[in-house]
Amino acid sequence: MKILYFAWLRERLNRGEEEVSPPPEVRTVNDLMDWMASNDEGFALAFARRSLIRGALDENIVDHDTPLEGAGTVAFFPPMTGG
Amino acid sequence: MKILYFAWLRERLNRGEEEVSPPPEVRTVNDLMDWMASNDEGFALAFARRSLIRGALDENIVDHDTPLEGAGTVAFFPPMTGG
Amino acid sequence: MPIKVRLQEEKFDPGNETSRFLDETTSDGAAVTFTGIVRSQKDKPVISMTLEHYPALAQSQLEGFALKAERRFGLSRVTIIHRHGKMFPGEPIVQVMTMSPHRHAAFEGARFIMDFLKTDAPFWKKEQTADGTRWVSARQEDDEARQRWKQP
Amino acid sequence: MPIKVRLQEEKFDPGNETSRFLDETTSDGAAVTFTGIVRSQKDKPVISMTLEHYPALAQSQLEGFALKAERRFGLSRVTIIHRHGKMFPGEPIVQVMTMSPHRHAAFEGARFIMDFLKTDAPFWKKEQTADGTRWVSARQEDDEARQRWKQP
Repeated sequence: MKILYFAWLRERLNRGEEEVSPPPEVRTVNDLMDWMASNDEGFALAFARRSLIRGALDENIVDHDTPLEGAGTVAFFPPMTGG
Repeated sequence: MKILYFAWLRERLNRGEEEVSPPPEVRTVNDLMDWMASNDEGFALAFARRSLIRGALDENIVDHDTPLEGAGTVAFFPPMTGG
Repeated sequence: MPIKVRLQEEKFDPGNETSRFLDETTSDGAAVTFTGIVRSQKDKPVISMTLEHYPALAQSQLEGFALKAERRFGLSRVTIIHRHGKMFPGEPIVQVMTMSPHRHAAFEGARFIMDFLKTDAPFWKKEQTADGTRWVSARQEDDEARQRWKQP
Repeated sequence: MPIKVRLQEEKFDPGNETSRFLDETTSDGAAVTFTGIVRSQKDKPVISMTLEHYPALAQSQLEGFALKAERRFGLSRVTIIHRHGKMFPGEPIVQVMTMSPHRHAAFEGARFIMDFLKTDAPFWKKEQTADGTRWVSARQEDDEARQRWKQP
């Protein structure tokens, strides 16, 4: 599974993407964030305020409780500020 | 006093403007229409449905009960359809 | 005063007018352009359209709408262009352009001006079709649109 | 499908884009163009702005907003242009153009698209000022503007 990071999340983590292989008990977007945070202090800090994090699965914006269901790409990013 | 006519009012009356000298008892826009209609059958027909007529005094759109108060130019026209 | 009102018989180019309007600023964030175009529908083709107008009153009414919109919505600039005389399907009739630091103000200002322009600016449309000519009727829904702005 | 979405790094000319958009039609009566411009305020001058984006998601989100607007308001055509990368005050960031037989639909469609674009299109602004760089914060009022469209 590929994870993408954007904007200040990307800067804080110091990477724009990475490959991860979460265990089967990681079922939802929230589970994925918990699992990443438990393995990586930098991730835990950057993702401390979950209300500021938005997620997308295979180019669809989703809520945090959405099941991953074999998604190939997960993206995390802050609230959007385009236009 | 000059009167201007526009659009289908102008066409029905077959004139775009005329000079008139109403007597002093003609005080309002409505009075002017009544006075014109009493002297001119064509005018009476064209102005039969007063709700379709709008008036302006010296380039200000006004209600029919507005006093003429020495206006130099009165304009009559149908509901507007610009834009 | 950053308000411009132009009444003209000549065709204008909506894109060029937009460029000119935008080129005058660097500090504002949002611009809205409304362009009204002569319509021709398949079921009743319009050959041409003639707009009669009352020049002095048209100028003062449009300036008044622009000024009211500027104050009410906090616009930094307004330009209104309105044609009169003969025009053909696909040609622009009217263009209203508003500029503001915020997009809602720019949108609201342009709508406000168009809603008043439709009912309270002295222009009258006459359509030429294969069946002859006819004066276009005022539309009830245009009166209702203007009325909305009078509610508190 | 009369929907066009363009993401690009290059500057675009809002007037030229308006002309191109309008030149494609003769049958519709109302066109609205919204242009968003990089702002710089006197009290906090912006030297430049960099927009990061998520290309595939941006394309699909903007196409989705355009399609929803087209259906909801009865638009005949929609074009959205959004830039990414580095840009400077006075330059256009985004342009949304809508076409419809009726002006209310054209206005509502453009507002709808802009309101969703502000909160749900994956772009992130970073401002460069004399004091350094900072990510622009999302604004509560943009969330509220989008929320309005969800009420029945």
